[in-house]
Amino acid sequence: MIALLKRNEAVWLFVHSPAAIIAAVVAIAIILGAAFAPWVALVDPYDLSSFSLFDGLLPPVWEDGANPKYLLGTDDQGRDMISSILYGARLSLFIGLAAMTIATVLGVSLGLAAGYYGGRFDAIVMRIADVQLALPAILTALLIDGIARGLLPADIQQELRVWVLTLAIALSLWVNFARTARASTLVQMNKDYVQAAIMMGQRPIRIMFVHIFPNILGPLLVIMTVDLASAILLEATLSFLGIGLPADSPSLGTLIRIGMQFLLSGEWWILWIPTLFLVALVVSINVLGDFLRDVFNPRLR
Amino acid sequence: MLTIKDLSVKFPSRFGDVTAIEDVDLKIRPGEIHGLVGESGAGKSTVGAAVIGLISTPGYIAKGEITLGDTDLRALTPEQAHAVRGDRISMIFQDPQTSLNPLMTVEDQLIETIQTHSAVSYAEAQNRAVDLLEEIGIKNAAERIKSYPHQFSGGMRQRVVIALALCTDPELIIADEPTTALDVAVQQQVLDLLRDLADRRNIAFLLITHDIGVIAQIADRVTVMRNGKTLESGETAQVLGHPQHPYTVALMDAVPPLDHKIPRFRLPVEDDIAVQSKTKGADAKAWLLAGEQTAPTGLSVNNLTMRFRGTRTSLWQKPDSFTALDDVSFTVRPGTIMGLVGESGSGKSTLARVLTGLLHPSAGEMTLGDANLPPAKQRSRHHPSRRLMQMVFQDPYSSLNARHKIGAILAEPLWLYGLVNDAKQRRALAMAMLDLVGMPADSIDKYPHQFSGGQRQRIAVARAILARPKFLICDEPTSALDVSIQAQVLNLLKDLQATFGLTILFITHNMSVARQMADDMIVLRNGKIEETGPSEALFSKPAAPYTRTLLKLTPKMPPEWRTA
Amino acid sequence: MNYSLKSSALVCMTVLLSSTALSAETFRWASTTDPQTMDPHAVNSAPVLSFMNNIYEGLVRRGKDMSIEPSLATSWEPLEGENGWRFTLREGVTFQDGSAFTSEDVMFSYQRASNEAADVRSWFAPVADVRVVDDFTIDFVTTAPNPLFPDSIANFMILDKDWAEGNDAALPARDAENFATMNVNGTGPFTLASRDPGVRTVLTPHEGWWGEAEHNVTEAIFTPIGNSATGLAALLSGEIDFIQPIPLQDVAQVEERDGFKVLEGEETRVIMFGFGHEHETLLYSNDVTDANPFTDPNVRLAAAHALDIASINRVLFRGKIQPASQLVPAGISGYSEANSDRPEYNPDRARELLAEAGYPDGFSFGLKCTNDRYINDEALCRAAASMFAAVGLNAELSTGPVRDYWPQLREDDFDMYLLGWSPGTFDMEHPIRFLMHSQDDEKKLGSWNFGNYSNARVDELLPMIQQEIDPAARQALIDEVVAITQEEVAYIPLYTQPLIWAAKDNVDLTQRADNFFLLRWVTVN
Amino acid sequence: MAYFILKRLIQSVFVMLAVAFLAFSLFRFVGDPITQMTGVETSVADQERLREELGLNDPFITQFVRFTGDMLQGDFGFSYRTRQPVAEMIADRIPATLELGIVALLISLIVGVPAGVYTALRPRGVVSQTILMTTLIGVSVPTFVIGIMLIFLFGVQLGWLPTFGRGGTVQIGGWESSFFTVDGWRALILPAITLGVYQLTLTMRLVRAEMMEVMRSDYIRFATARGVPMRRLYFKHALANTMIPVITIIGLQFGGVIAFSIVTESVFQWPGMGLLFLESIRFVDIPVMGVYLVVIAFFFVLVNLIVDMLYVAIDPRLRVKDAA
Repeated sequence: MIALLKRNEAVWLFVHSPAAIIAAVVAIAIILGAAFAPWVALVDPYDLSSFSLFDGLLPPVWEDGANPKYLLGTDDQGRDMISSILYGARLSLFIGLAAMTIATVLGVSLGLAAGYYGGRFDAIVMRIADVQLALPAILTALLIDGIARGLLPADIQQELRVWVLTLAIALSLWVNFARTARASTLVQMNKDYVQAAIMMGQRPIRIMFVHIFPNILGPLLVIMTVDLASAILLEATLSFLGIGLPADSPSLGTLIRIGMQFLLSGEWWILWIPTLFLVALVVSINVLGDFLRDVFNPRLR
Repeated sequence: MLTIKDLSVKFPSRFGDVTAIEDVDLKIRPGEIHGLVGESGAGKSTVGAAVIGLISTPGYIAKGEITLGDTDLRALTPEQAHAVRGDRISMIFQDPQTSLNPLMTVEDQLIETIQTHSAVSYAEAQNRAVDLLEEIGIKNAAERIKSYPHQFSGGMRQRVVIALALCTDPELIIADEPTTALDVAVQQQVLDLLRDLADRRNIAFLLITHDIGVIAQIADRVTVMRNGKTLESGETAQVLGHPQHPYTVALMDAVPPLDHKIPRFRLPVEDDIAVQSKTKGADAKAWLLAGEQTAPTGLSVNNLTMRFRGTRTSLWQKPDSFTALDDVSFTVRPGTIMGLVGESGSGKSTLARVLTGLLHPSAGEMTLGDANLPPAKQRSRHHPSRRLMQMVFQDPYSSLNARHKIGAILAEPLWLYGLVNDAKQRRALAMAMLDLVGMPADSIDKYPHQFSGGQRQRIAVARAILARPKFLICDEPTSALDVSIQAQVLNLLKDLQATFGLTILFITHNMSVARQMADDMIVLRNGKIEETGPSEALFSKPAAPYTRTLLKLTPKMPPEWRTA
Repeated sequence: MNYSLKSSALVCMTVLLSSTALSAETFRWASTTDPQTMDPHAVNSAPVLSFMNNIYEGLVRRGKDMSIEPSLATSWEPLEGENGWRFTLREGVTFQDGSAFTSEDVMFSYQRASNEAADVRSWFAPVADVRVVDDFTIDFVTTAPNPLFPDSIANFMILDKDWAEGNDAALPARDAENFATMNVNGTGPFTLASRDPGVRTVLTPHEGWWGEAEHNVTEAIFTPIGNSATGLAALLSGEIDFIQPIPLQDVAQVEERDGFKVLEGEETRVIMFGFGHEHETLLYSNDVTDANPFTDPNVRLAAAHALDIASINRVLFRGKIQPASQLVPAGISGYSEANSDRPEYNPDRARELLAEAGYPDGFSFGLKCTNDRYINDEALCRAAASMFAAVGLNAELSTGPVRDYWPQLREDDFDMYLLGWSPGTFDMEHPIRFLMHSQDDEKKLGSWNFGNYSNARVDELLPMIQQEIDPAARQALIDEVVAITQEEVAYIPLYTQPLIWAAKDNVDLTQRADNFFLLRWVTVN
Repeated sequence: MAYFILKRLIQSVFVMLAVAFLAFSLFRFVGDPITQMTGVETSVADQERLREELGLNDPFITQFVRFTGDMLQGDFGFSYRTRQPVAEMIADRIPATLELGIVALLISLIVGVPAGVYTALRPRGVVSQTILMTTLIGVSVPTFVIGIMLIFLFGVQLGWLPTFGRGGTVQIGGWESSFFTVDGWRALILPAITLGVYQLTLTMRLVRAEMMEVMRSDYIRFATARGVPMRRLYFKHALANTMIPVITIIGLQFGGVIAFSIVTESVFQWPGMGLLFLESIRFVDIPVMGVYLVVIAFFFVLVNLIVDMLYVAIDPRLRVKDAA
């Protein structure tokens, strides 16, 4: 009975939280759309021959002068807004997920090890974390961007642009994971099951990843969702500052940056539709994060 | 004065309302200490919360009456109820460490409470606060009152808590496990204080506790609860001395006596693990016995010292060091149980951690059987002692990895020590072992949180035994358990020790438990051995003054109550 | 196709002064960049030179229509018997600190501006010697006949010798600031009242200015606003009176609102694509790795035919650009009327040409572009890439900020690239010297000819053009260069970039084709 | 106590040096300053000479040692772009950024803390849910979009507030402040809100979570059982305990606020360090970029030192060590 209760706790909570359901539906719709963009989208923004400047600046269907082929209109290049957004979300989600994954792996490994070994290793990791914290996200991204420019040969820079940006975002997020993982590990270190494992002579790697890690997963999952949202926003901000992605591989952030030029010009859809989309995506991820937080910390309900 | 009639409290949940307490009746007279006793989950704390109106959300009183004097407590508005709190009813919580606001001085907290309930000037409130602290036995109160809670020791802090509960001169104080977190010596002082307050000030106490010894010592009347219902109520001597309800009888049977040793606890039939089928358990037993047919292994410790370096607080001053173990030497005879008793901070747990290699001693030697037992830093992960010495921890909630299935937990020693290399065999053996410790075989695919504390402790014991150890360290294995569960686990340990010829170091703060388990005894205080020797001799003729004090302070029941 | 010259295209857009009663007015304006320094010799960049023209003056200056007119020199004539020019200086001119202007100041300023520490020294490369004749006469001797020399020094500004030397600013600041970085003493119509770099610069009229004030500004406050949306908001909310430039997609919005007007003109900057003429192979191709198709003029012509300037104009530039046939816009001196046709948009012809050249399926190549240098540069390149793709020219587009761009071009790291060129001397000779002559480090020729387009005849023609005094003969020489480079498609000139300024209705000002904004032509009504 | 502070100081110095090293080594790759420093017509030879003069051809280590050494002697070098001393340029801009950051932080505290308390005490109320949802949307909209929207709403359409810059400022002993003029305050409102929105949400959610945690603690239950008035219970007992973790996070975030002001400053043309930094990136003004990073790190370190001391002020447990 208790088992059943516990196991279905998350499901039950989910079914009874309209916000979480709506958020999940929105997030899944966007993720699916993004994942299947090549099959769903009308044009491929990467294929320059699939669209034409002739179709540029067409408004959404409900406005005068629209072409019904383009439901949400086209941008200044003649690209279908829906297609751009789907591909943009694809790229944004990719960067967000990849950055979050890198940050998680890096941060959790360092945090776990710092909490487990303590002492000097812990001190070194925490000082590195301090240095990272002293270099806020935007600056980290600028630095990584700069170093990539300097070190990589120009011909592969363009291709690696996405990865450089991903790495930059990941580096500005890992501290969060490291600090949380460390704090949680320190709590777990005092638990007898860890002491028992140490006493039995198990390998430290096994203790860290097989024993401790599953027990600190809860708070980490919450951070992962929150950081996925901030990674997507950070990418948008960096693109706004002109250190994000180039216009020919448009993420949602790049689309918004381009759209900013049309803020006053009357072609409102070029700015506001991607913005709305980004906000919907980030809000739903954040709502899901909130939901997870509630699941893992029932006392806050 | 306080009358509870037909009280039911329910907690709504998605499966409908869960009844926490049902049809509870209770009466307390002024100056009476009324014990409310029961094991965890009995609903005793909910009764206290209902009286003071602090049932945690979303619980609610479904029916019943609560009257204090002429006041119907249920009829009060929230504001009126809040005014009654502190003024007429007050409360003492279990843990003095957490029940005081760490950021406010004791004075501030006292004065704020006094001024809330009576229109007195600040200076007057201050005087009253100082007087009160002196009354409850805090010396130099005028000065100490300026301190923050963390500047008091545990016992003193609980006195401050009592002072806070007392400062508005309430008619009724609800004391929820007021001594559970305290050492015996302090417990005794606090109990004396409560008795004194009841007698002198004519304050009624609702004393909620799981400790029958405490009830026996100071309660005038007692009510026994189980599963949200009151089973029995009456004069303490009547209820405990001549229990009528079978549950009360069983409960009394499970209380370990201090004055003599009993071979086994008598348990109600359905609870006794000895009755379980041992068909599969026999496999496990056979496998364990088939292990090493060597003689039991003893342990000796010579001049063991453990010093902790304090945290550095000044550039020029060397940090103070703290000596947790001071030149400790003793020998555990092969195949016997050595009892190790002491209050908190005596160094018992440090000793266990040094022996198991979790802490590196500052000095001293250890020998397991014939071989030297290397200290932590020199003990490799593959040292034989890793397997030969196993440990059962105090808290069954933290000693099992919550994210691992029971099967994985039990299989771990088997593959780690290379005892069984086939995964299927490991699983079969784990199931057999579960049977041996009295657990159903389907437990193997469950997670620890699906079991009660007692069941988990059995799993923890099973894990330790599966390593085929020769030496077992039990660090307060029952202190987190209810008394009836404690009896089961102690029985189990005794059985296993007898069957497998284990040598056990049994660490406890409870003299009665120690008496039931130990062949030999060590009394530890501030890291030093006060007294050591055969158990019976030590309990009957304690040589050290400290041992005598401990024995004196341990709450005990009049011998004539014993039904056994 | 032949584009007729718009009457207002290059000739300034002047809004006539409506009143002569000039009342006291504070004038606030904004632009995207702050002048880096107040030293007119330290940095050769448009924001600095434009701004400093309000404070300092040269021997000659440009009028509203870009024509050269007397300033500190009242007249100039070629030297007799040797190459060079004699300038007769204006008498009675005083600097803003009250000291008098003489030929010594010109001599000093020449030495200062031609020093190694000065960024403007290239202006004086043709100068062999400078001689003070008397207090108000000075000779500039050039190494060769140089008919355009007076035009080329319109931005050469004169400092007061005593002031500069007295304040340890005898040379322009190089790696550290000096007095002239933050302080001024010119002869111009305005002087510096206060300066907070990057934030606010306040100018007030120079009471002792020799000229007659055409403005009614009593205080002018300049604020750099980098973000164009913010700048526009500042104008529309009335916090500034004038902004230069505004994004062209916002023109309609500003025009629609009461109380605001847009000033549109054409800049002299021509936007073009260049090629890696001397690369043996393409650097960024997936399919053609053993050759460089762009060495074939027909392939370059195919690229030119692939571009639909009319669509680019309509969608990206809202009809505000003028298609370009050559590297200077019509109206600039030396513009080749005889060669004013540009390759028309003809994708079929482009495919044919490619097939003839041996690339029936086209090929891929790398296209480099800036994204923060020219108006809509990134969008232009994306559109162009899309148009190229339609004929089989698959451009791997790479865009970046200008700070990385020039080094990449200098390292020959491109197959095709975007470039904008504004002739500093307002003469066709300028782009021939910098963009069409073969690279020649010693003679400092072809220094921005990144793809090293090289034609012996063009190289031969350049010195002839530089030295030819007769306008008709000179034009004939230039026409020949333009014809050759059009024939060989050395570059694909695209269009002339528009100049779009916006102001409140009550402000009258002059938009000069070099994008310089001069306070002395501002009236606030 | 003194030892604790000293230890933190040593750690801080380490952090600063590390940041300086990173700043310096990485910014070398941002681009070539020379092409930005010189005009179109400057010859390659002249550019090369300038490069040599600036020491850009020296080995990396030489350059770093010179950079750090000069900085330790208080010599922060000269800007490549304006030729002004970097120390002076940055110092001139610090007040603008700090005032913006502080006001943003204050907004986030003044609104965020009460909102957090409210939503913690009435977790199921309609108002609480609305606040939570609104702020969630608030953090999901990119800062630059919020900024531009505010400008066009309040600056252009309504015309209530200025759209850019700092408005009227007053010089007070070398510190240029907008706090003393109405104009200055008007100019501060929009950028501070833009910068504060994210912080506000963070603060609110943190206060809420901590407050709910604290409200469940024994000492709050005990205080309730003693009948301590509710208002006092919430604000004296619960809030004070809530603030301890909240202060840490705010301290850690303040550095982020200062850095994130880059975006806000660029949108509002706010003449702070961030704007200077952006301009410097565009011109590859390496000395300014390097010093900016070090200054940011300095603020981070400083704020965290202050947080440590605040801890000691708030929490008596850290003040003396005479517990039994």
